[in-house]
Amino acid sequence: MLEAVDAETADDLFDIPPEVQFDDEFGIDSRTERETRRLVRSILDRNDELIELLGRGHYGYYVPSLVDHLADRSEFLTSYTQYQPEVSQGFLQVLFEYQSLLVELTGLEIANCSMYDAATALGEAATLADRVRSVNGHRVLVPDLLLEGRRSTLENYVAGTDLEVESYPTADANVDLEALEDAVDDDVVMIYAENPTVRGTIEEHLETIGEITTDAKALFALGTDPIALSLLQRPADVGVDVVVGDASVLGLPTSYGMGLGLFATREEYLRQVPGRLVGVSEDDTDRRAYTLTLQTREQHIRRERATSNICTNQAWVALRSAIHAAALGPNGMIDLAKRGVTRAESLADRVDDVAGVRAPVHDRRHFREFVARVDQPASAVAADLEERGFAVHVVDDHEIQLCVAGVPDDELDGFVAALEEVVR
Amino acid sequence: MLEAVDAETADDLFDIPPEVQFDDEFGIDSRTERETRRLVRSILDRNDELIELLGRGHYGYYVPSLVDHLADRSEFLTSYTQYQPEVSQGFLQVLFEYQSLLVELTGLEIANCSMYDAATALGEAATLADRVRSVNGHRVLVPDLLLEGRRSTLENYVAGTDLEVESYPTADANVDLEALEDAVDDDVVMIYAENPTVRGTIEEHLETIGEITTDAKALFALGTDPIALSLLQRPADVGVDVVVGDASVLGLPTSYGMGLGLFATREEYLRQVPGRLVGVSEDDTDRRAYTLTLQTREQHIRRERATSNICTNQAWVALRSAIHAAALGPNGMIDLAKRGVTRAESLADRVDDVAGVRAPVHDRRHFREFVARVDQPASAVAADLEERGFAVHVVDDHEIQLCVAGVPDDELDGFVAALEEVVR
Amino acid sequence: HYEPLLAEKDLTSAEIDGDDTDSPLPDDLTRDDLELPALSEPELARHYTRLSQMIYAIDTGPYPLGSCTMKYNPKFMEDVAALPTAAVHPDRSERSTQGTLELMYRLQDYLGRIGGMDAVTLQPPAGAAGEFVGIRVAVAYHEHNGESHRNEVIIPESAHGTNFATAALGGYDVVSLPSDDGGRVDLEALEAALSENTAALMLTNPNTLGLFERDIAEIAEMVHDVGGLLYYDGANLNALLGRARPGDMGFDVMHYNVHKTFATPHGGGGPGAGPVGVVDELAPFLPSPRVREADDAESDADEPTYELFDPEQTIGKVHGFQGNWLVLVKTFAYIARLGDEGLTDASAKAVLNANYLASQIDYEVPYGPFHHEFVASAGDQDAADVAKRMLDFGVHPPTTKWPEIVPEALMTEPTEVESKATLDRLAAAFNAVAAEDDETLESAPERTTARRIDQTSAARSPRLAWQALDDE
Amino acid sequence: HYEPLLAEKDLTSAEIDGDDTDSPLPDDLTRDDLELPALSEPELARHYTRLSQMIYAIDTGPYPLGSCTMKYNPKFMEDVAALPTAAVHPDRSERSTQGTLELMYRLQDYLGRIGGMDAVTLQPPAGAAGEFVGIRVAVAYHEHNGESHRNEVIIPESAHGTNFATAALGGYDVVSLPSDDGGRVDLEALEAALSENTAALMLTNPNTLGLFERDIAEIAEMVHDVGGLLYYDGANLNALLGRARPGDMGFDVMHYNVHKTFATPHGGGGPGAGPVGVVDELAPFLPSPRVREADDAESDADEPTYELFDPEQTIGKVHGFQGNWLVLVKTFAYIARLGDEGLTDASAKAVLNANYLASQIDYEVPYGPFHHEFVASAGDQDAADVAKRMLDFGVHPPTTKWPEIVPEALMTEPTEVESKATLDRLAAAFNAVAAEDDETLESAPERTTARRIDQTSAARSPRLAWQALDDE
Repeated sequence: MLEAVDAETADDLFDIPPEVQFDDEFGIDSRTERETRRLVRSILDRNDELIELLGRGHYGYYVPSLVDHLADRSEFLTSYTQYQPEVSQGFLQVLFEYQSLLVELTGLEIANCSMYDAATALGEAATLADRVRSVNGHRVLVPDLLLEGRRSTLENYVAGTDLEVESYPTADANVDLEALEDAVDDDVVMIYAENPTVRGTIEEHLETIGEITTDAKALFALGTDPIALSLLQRPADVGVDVVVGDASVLGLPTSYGMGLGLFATREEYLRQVPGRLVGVSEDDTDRRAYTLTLQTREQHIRRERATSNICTNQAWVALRSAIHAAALGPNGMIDLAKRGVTRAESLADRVDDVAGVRAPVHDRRHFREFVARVDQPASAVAADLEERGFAVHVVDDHEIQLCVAGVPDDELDGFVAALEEVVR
Repeated sequence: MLEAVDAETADDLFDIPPEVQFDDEFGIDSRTERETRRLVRSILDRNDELIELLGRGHYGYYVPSLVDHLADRSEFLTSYTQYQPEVSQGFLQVLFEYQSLLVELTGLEIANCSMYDAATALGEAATLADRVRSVNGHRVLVPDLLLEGRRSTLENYVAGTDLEVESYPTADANVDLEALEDAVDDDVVMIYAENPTVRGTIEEHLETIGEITTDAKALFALGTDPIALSLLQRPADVGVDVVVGDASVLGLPTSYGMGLGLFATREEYLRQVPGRLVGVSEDDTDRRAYTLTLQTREQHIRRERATSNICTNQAWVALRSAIHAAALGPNGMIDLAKRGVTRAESLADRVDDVAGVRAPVHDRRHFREFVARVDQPASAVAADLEERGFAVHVVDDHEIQLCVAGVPDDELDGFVAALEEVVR
Repeated sequence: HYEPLLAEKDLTSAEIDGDDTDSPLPDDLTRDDLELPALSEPELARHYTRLSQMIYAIDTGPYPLGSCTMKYNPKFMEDVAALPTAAVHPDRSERSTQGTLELMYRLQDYLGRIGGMDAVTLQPPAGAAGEFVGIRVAVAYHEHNGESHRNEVIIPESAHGTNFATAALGGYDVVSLPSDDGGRVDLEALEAALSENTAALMLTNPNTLGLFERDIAEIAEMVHDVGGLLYYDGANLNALLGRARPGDMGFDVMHYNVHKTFATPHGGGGPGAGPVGVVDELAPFLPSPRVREADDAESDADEPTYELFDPEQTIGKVHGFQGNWLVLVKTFAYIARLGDEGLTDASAKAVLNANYLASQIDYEVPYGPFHHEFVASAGDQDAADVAKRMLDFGVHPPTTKWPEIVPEALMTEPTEVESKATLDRLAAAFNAVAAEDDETLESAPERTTARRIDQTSAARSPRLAWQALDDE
Repeated sequence: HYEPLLAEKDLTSAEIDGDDTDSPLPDDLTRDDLELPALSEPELARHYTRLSQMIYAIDTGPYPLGSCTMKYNPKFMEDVAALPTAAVHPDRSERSTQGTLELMYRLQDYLGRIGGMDAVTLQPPAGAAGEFVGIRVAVAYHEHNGESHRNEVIIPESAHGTNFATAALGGYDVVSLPSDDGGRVDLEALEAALSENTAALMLTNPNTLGLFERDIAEIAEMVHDVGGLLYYDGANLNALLGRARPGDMGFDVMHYNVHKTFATPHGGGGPGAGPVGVVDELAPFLPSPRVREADDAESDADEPTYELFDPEQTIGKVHGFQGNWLVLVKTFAYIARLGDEGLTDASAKAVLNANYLASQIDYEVPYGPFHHEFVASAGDQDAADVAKRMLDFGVHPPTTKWPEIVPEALMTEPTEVESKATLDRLAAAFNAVAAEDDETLESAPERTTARRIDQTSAARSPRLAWQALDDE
């Protein structure tokens, strides 16, 4: 090979001026595969083994083994974006089916192949609103309880526009309708709400929020997820224009916040949608074939006038999510969602029975998680629980938040027992 | 469906006389997938985590990740025996390549697709000898050190023949040539030796054993494995007629003795070989195609005159073994074998330096494992080592056996330190 | 659809004592060189990935092989077998392997309950090995009773080939038993075959036609009356799960094909496992070791402890260690997942599916009522050709030309896992082929990776390794 | 090669408050029903297994996409990402997640060394997100310096589309920079483009033609002289591993495409990760949180402890949590496996492979000397047609029609993983297609799962969900 390229060594092929050549070493040891595996294992073994009653945007539902085994097939794992659809039909169909799943769940006509996560999907929703707004407004309204990661990401996304993010108040962790109405004016381009909310409450007045948004000629963006959508009100039925959220509640185990940005919207915004879309077409033999479509919206064609800068997305996580949904089926998804309600209620009841604890703090229906008030400092309670093998959220000086998603009943029993000891 | 079969319930379709119907229950709970995984995990968690310096026929070499990922592809894992070769070319080629690997390693012309393990392969070698013997003998000679599992299995295999298994003496854990010569007479149909031996010694006089066997017009069967074969004398070069052993040293991690019976022999015994064989042929378009061949030797055709009763074999383990060998390549295999020699020698040296321990007991070259003499009772030493996280063989009142295969250097360091404490 | 051999991509000869190497052993103890492919991980990944795509598997379509019970293998079973805690060496102390012993103990117990057997060994690494244990146990039992003269094993003509081969391997003479007109054991012929020389009768129930041997109680009595043992071939146990148990029918010894009944994958031919269950009377003869609860005076643990033990008159071992452990882990997981409810449901659906499929195909099904499998006849067509042609319709064909009692047999077992849609697709394939002419059948398959393969030349001039291709 | 949609196999409508269910919520808080496929595990296993077989992937063949660096993904990386200890929630205490924090800290360190950067954030979940962090950091930096007037980002014409889109998303005006005759940055044009309004210059080096920007030191000086920042697009870093570092060339901020340079799999489009490195001066603006060693007075442990911290003038977050953690684990494993030696070897082989492949093909390669990739010209042929036809030869084609500086561009990057045999196979495909006529090219591909797909009708009447197919 060297002969063919007229070089004595591969080094000769580099055309790097001496002044910028790197003649040093990184100081990184080379290792065998086995040594590397042992190294990573030894590092990660420093993570404590805890039972996590954690949620707030990232959930550890049990993922059926089927999902791992199918998604790990290397044709899925090691292929590139489907720019040559003739040899990518399998993955394109998967993404088409994923889009279809979200269409059914949201009731909206269009869902894209994925954004990075809920926070970035929210950011993209705001820039969509900026592009399609029928008013000349610049205000984006979000709940005051919005997760800091989502709020901050949103602010970064709109920093290059003339949009501004403002909070509206919540009442007992749901939207404070009166306060929202007071906050709305002609200058509002998007109102964002969540169902369930970050504190696990089920939002009761989506329809009214939809009306307020419509009256303001603004976009109604709703944050939710596929499991919640299996049971709670269908966004299309309450006037939602854009659904965002994290679809990795299906398919991905707990993974330090790694997500799958859900993005669905109305057909009228089709040409303004960010991210990849898979559509149906025909091939030369008139057989159905799938392909990435409407690529003129995207950065590799439209450059600085693209609807988003996204390129690499979360396609493989979308595959996992689609498989998990398929494994559950419609009844399984509804059941899983229902258990999110009943198990949260049941845990709240049991926790409420513990002296020195009151739960739920909010007088609402809950989905999957809820806030509990503890007489002792919440951080001390959390630290003591951690000693006993349980992780919970500290949300305020005397508030902890507990999530039942993915935690088996016997582990919840263990938690209640530990909590009793801790607050004793 | 019930309508089509004219039944009201599936129960109606069973034609079982009432007196033998089972109307009770097994008393086995049904569980969810997750519950089942937790159950099995909780049971297996009762196994202690030990560093195993164990060998004696079952070895825990590091298996590259590639092997798992490829062998777990479900087309390999969930297919049946290749009785329809037109849709099984992939697996047939794998098995053909596996056979070829063994042909190269042994120097013999024929290797089958697998027997169950080394012990059953040895049993099959004896029945082969029984079928092809040129003398009317009935004695099968095996070393006195033969592993009990192999000896007992062999005895079961020959119990239905007129063969008898007899031991010949070993000298310092190799074949005692003189004693062997004394033992041999016209009545011997097979002489079995091992290289390396069960005590890890390298057999130094294979050629002479081959001559003795030839003189006796008996079959020379050698027990070995693919890693040893990568470095040690090639069986065909020393007159071996049948190679048996456990090929799962490649490809299979420690698995409580699960194996892969290696079986290779000379071309002249082709029609007497047990087990499946894959051969090359052509299809209707004259392209190369693989197929199971010479099936008339097998039980499903030849019934009580078959060369063996084996049907289900260890094909998937053969796949794993073939991938592992391919991942190593010829240099990697030789290196791995050499390290079996050098690391065993090095550990023996270090162990010998420990007061109260002498190693190796046998004044031989060793492969992978060796016997050490301890002043204290061996069982007490082993128990104390187990307390410290190490498992060793107890082979005699004051002898332990140590194997380096698969144990990283730092763990050997830990072992030497533990041994020093234990015999102090 | 063609992938070169590894050896066609590369062959590298590595020398043991070449210039670059440094052998730790003297020349006379080593080989000279080793010539094998030296390829990179990416090249290997592609090789095996491509090869895998040239394999029909249960994960790519239905696989209705009669008596082979190709049911779907739930994925989670692989996960439990891959647990690091399952990777223990067989020579470890019992104290340090309580997990392994407990799992084996519980699996012995599960299998005993399912088969109605009193004692179980998990050691046989395959069904045929299980049969061999059964035969060896029979030998030992009869010897123990001073009845070494018993030298005959009776086997129905339609039985699996392994039955015959195993009996022969065990040193027995095989007495072949014809079927009656209904396809079942002919009681008169059985009467004639039984004698003081009968060591055992080996039987599958339902038999290979899918028919339940309704006279099983009488058969058992007849065999026992002459002092013989009744052996149950577990290949068709899937039909009976929760409905009837070999132990209750009078069988003395049986094997379980866990890769059939309990969904451990077939792996392209193996590994499987063939645990053997026996009645109390035969338990002392089972292979060593087995697992039992320890008499646990010392321990203050909540959990029982387990130990290995050698049955009193054990036949010894039929495997170097304890059999195919990883397969046993999967078996345990499958049974623990399904439980009573799932197991009973499996047999119901398996039988319903077989009956439904039979009702939808145009080929004649001469015997019945069958259970989990049926044997259709290809009639004037050649059953082997029918199979090849079915491949062209994207499905796997049934087992063909066996049992011989049905001319041009198409022995079909869809199993409980197939949906109605898949059964309909199978039926459509059967029926499309049934309507075709001989010419089409003989030239089939045409849509497969390889076209019809010449078996004769493969056997006449065997080329069994890439080394044998050198002169091509 | 056809697999029906899940919805064509089954659609089951499950009602929330139907007769059989018992909703825990009042009607007005729930939907009415959910209509989705209800299929069994075996049916799903087959569906996705079959679909997977209709995908070209790096594990089935070479994938020489310019600027995409489709290198083989070592299998063991999946194993480490699947370790149960990697599955932690982002809201856990730092005390209980020392493993995660240590790995992130060490990866930050590795990446800093490799890029010659002083501080690294791992948060951006993709390359474009990394670019966005770079742009947001530039905004914050200039604002911090009272230079909010800077509103222009200069980008070479041949740059990746994400550069333009990201700059626009960040609120900047894009100034497009033409190439010089040699395919590199035109210094005069750069001089003309630079001004007091320049916020940053975004550059790839080697550029998309594979050419090293030899004047990089001068370019850096020019940009810095007007107070701008120099941004390095990491897409082509694979060419320079161990040979040159962006930090040493004068770049102030860069992103790493770990799914390109560090072999984390592309997953059919993602997830990747786009960590960003900066020089000290920009470190205070990086996203929050980052990881650092804790000042560890309390701890008596041998090992250092790690903590999260917010950079002083942080731009905040660009992801809800900490980015694509599982991808980062794989990245760390890859770098730890290769080390100095492996990384330096990777760039050597990547460049050798590209040069060798270019030397073997019949298409003209107008610019050079190139590094890890080259851009050939299809000349009179349509590059997109060339690509389609190459599919018929069983290989994946290069990126086509970009960069536009080369007419009918075939942008080709074989990466270091391909063997000579595979490169020869690729060359043979190129050359076979080069010799073909337009008619053949236009009707290609013909050996693929789908034939040429009508893009226009897909876009004209979009059908983006199975619900949209109802009326077919």
